Amino acid sequence: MVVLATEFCGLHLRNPLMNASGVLGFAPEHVDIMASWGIAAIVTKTMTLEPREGYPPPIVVELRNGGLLNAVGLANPGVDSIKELCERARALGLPLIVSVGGRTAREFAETAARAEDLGANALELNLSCPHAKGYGAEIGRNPRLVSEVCKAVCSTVKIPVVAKLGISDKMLESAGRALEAGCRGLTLINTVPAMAIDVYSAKPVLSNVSGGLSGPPIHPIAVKAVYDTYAEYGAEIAGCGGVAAWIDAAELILAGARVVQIGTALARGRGRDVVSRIIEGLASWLETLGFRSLDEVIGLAHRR
Amino acid sequence: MVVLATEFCGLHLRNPLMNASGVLGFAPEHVDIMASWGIAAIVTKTMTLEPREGYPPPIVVELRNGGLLNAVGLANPGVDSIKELCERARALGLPLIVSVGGRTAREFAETAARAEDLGANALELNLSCPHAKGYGAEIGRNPRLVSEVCKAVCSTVKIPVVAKLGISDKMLESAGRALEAGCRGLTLINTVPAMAIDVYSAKPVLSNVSGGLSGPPIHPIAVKAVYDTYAEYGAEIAGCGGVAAWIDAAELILAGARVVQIGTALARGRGRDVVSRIIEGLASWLETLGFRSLDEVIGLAHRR
Amino acid sequence: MISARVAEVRRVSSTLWRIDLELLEGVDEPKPFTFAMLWIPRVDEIPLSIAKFSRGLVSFIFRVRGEGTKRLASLRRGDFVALKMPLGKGYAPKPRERILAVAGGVGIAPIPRLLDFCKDTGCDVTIVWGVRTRSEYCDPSLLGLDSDRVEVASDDGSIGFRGTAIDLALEVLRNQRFDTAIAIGPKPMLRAFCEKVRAFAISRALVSVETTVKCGLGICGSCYIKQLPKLLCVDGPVFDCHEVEHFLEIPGA
Amino acid sequence: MISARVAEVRRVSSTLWRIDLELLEGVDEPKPFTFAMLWIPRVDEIPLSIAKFSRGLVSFIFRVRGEGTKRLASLRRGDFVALKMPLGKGYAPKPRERILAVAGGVGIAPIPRLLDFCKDTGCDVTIVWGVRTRSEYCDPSLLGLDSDRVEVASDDGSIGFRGTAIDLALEVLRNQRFDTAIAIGPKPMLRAFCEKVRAFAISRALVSVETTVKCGLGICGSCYIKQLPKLLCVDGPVFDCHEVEHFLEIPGA
Ligand SMILES: Cc1cc2nc3c(=O)[nH]c(=O)nc-3n(C[C@H](O)[C@H](O)[C@H](O)COP(=O)(O)OP(=O)(O)OC[C@H]3O[C@@H](n4cnc5c(N)ncnc54)[C@H](O)[C@@H]3O)c2cc1C
Ligand SMILES: Cc1cc2nc3c(=O)[nH]c(=O)nc-3n(C[C@H](O)[C@H](O)[C@H](O)COP(=O)(O)OP(=O)(O)OC[C@H]3O[C@@H](n4cnc5c(N)ncnc54)[C@H](O)[C@@H]3O)c2cc1C
Ligand SMILES: Cc1cc2nc3c(=O)[nH]c(=O)nc-3n(C[C@H](O)[C@H](O)[C@H](O)COP(=O)(O)O)c2cc1C
Ligand SMILES: Cc1cc2nc3c(=O)[nH]c(=O)nc-3n(C[C@H](O)[C@H](O)[C@H](O)COP(=O)(O)O)c2cc1C
Ligand code: FES
Ligand code: FES
Repeated sequence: MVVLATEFCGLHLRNPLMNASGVLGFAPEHVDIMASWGIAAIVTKTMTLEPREGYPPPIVVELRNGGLLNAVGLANPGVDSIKELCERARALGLPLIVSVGGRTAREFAETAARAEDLGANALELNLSCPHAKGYGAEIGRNPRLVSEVCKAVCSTVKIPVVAKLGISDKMLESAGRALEAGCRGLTLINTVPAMAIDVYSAKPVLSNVSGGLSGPPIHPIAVKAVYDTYAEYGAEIAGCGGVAAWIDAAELILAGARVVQIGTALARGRGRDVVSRIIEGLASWLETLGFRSLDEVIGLAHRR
Repeated sequence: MVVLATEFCGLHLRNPLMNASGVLGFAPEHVDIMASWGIAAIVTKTMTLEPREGYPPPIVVELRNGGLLNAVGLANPGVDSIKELCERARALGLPLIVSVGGRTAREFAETAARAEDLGANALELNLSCPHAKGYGAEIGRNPRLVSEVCKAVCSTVKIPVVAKLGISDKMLESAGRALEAGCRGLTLINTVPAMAIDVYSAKPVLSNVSGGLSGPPIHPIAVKAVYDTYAEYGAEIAGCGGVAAWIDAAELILAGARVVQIGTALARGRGRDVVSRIIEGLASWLETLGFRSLDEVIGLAHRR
Repeated sequence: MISARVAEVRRVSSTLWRIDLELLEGVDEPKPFTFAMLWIPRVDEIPLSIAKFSRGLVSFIFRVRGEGTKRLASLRRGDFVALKMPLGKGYAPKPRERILAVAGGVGIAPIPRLLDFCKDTGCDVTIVWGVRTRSEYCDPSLLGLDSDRVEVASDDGSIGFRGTAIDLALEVLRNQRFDTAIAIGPKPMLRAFCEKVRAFAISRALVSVETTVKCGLGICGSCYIKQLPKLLCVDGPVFDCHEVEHFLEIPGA
Repeated sequence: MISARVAEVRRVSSTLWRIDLELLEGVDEPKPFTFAMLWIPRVDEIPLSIAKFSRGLVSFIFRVRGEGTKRLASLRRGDFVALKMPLGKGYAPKPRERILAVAGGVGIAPIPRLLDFCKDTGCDVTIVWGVRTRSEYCDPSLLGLDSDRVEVASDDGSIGFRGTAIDLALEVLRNQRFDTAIAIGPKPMLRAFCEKVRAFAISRALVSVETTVKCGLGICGSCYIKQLPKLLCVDGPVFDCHEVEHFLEIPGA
């Protein structure tokens, strides 16, 4: 039998799959639903210090190209709500990674400290949300700010910290700064800035006009981001972007991902199916190739 | 009847469709094939001063997500070869836009001058090829270099010059610089950096390891690029990226595109079909909405 | 999203409106009690039960509550909207199933589709519709409902039975046997329904509930049901009474 | 690309190799004379005619020319490759069509698939295969070809008819009637074929040609045919003799 259990930034995981932040993840009921999917760890919706309303609908639309476009606006009940989530996850024996958002290094650090106090097992810093002004992408594509935020957080908390970045001209440099600043790993990538217009009403569809593209369309973009970053730093990477089947996960793992996050593919109630098929697929893939554990193939595409 | 004829940077076009650079476009035989598709103007493969071999195969692969991944490496027979292309296009009554590539402002200007001499009707400066080192994206994401190249070219030739940009943190700024420097319009967008790994051999598929993603996956990214750029500059834009059906073209036009380029969708011999369906689709769409010409809907999504 | 063109918007009672949309693309046949997210361009996107459906035409029945439904009522023939549909599991009765459907106010919305479905598949529906007063009522045919199948109650007795929809439903339950009873309407009504229906020998007591539906795609999490590992937009909006016990206790409509 | 695993690589004559691949995914049934782009990871991607095809198994017959084919010959059972296939229009004879197929050297590659196709659809094929000398020849069964259907010629007469494939083909043409004659082999052979076949009453004279195939997807333009508005990878590799008149004049193999 093939071993799919792995470790990511000090967390012991029974398989390499977790949800991507923003799929449910802010209510205890969500934790129950997500646990039933069979993922090895739960990532919360990005939490800010104070609750945020987010944008009015439409916030998510399906596109003709098989992708999803979203601008949720970081709606979340505030970091204090993670208390209940942590309790529920602990009861289920699942590590809980709290995604943390903020506008300044200070806000990040404060929120992170709160999350640690309330029981988070690890933190993922959302430095890459492409549509919530001031949160996210403005930080991620500025290596200096990335460094600042990561330093502030990593010097405040003891639990492992992962920096989540999106694609940008400075992605590689930002990744380096995050690691230097003390982050244990990276999550790559977030959604890609995009937009949809309804051709009959001639209006942008999202209430926020533009948003972030996710799902299969961005998978090859994520593969490159993971590959390039692994080549440069050999870091622990959570690969994310367009994973819907085992082969998508396998590609990210070969590129250098140690674990894989799934977002869009979990929509419409397909979570359990998608996760179990990916796990089965990865196991039989490793068997076909003659490997005994997932760890043996992480970053294998870099070998000459 | 609905009027689909339009003007782009001074070129009179019988419909708003052209091929995207890199689909055929370097041999007179290609001009014949492309003319038979029904497009209104022909864009050549990016031409450099000297011929270039390009990368060895695999240079183009189809992806599971419906997109195409390519790293052709700007293979081209050199700018002098456009003489024959111009003659063939002229005989067919089709404007020929020569895509120009280079590493320095001087190389661009020299190649551009040659192209003008040999009969090009307009030029498209490829400032955005994501995989040919030194050519393309390194320039496009550096507004200062964009300015330099565009000034050098625009002060050398009299025919209209269009700057082709890809997505980058600096896309908007680069677009502004190109227009300031004298470019009559913009082509948005080029392919998006991406990669594919074969999960059985555990090797990158393209000989160049990574390449550019095109086709339906990037369409919503192109829509945003066109929308943002049109909002900022109201420029003449050739929208490009993932257009496969009339509705894709319509979205780009509503976002602000005056003409639409088609790349990936023309592959596998589907050119004639794809082009005629898009033309029919656009005409009946305008009728449904009660417009009489395409010009009336350019950028309509910006209206409150 | 599926594009659609407004064919007609019509006020059918003091509180109810009906909008008919011509679909510009094909969609899957919606089961009863499934719903749509209806996008009114640059205004809002709101969940509405699918009231009628036939080749290329879909209708909704709604009450004007806030900005979204107000703007919906002011759309004109030829205006464009777009839909995500059908959403949710809904509730598809089995052939020969005997169903009591109890609707309060605008809760009548999904009932025409239920009746049409049962006509096609051979289940049997008795409908109880409660309104507060006569003006809120309209001839069921205006809703696309076969009128002789509807028993009406009004709180003030200005039309039909005097009393709530639940009062009338209990009357009906005393006299007739059903396999399933399903209720849709304001929360207090659903609470009363779940409580009182227990006294009867019915296989399934169901309610169609409302939560905040922000995406309709099972991803944003806004539509979760208190203390239940289910999402309304994926698994609902119809649940067993016992599943939504905690949810129905939350105050509000 | 379709992933595939090497089942067997075998040298079948002094110049010819055969490789059998087990496909890991389903593909469309290839018509005769269609081809594949075969990717040898991190080495090359090369066009090869589809020689045999049956549920889950595809075979190629090739000559070692340069680095790509050399590495292909050195693959081992269990190695992974990937394919774009089937590519091109190929040539699918009609039922009852009487075909003369003339192959020079490795031009024999697509012939087993042609024969299999005709067995299924009821066309009739006569095969002429020319080799330079006996060592280049192999028993057609090693190629998956029914041996009694193959007439062999060798330049030096060391096996079969003494003379070129064209010489033998002309002999056959004098004695038998055909609807179609198709040739595949080096350019000089194809030139001779197109020239000489004109003397016979044949509806169609076809040749399968080679160009540089860089993408196989009809987008890069490398495979265009001189003075013909067609692409080999989309419309070919089989063309009417008169279509490739200018192409065949270009010097080279
Ligand atoms: C699955 C489902 C099906 C529905 N089907 C129908 C239908 O067929 N016909 C119909 O008229 N309505 C239906 N609704 C309710 C409908 O979605 C709301 O009336 C509508 O969203 C209100 O939008 P608005 O912009 O007009 O009002 P808003 O400005 O959003 O709200 C106006 C007032 O109504 C209250 N309100 C809004 N939505 C709800 C809700 N879901 N539950 C309780 N109170 C609410 C608000 O709190 C506020 O007080 C359904 C809801 C769901 C979840
Ligand atoms: C549609 C098509 C079907 C083909 N089918 C087969 C087949 O079934 N079996 C087979 O053995 N070969 C076939 N070929 C030719 C085959 O593709 C080449 O032999 C192969 O690409 C050589 O690769 P290489 O790396 O070994 O040689 P390279 O290093 O690429 O070349 C070695 C030598 O061969 C010459 N050469 C390479 N390719 C060609 C060509 N296409 N035409 C003329 N000269 C060439 C080169 O110029 C060089 O001199 C086919 C080609 C095409 C276009
Ligand atoms: C509806 C939605 C909401 C999201 N919210 C967040 C979020 O709050 N924080 C975050 O870091 N990423 C968020 N993302 C991005 C995802 O975590 C993920 O990076 C992205 O969707 C790519 O993965 P996928 O293609 O598997 O969906 C969200 C994505 C979607 C689709
Ligand atoms: C095989 C291929 C080759 C390309 N070559 C060029 C090129 O030479 N110059 C250029 O500016 N763009 C080139 N492109 C990019 C296209 O012109 C276009 O910007 C991109 O493919 C997006 O459009 P599409 O999605 O319609 O293909 C190439 C694209 C492909 C797929
Ligand atoms: S409304 Fe978003 S998950 Fe149900
Ligand atoms: S090989 Fe690229 S177009 Fe035919």
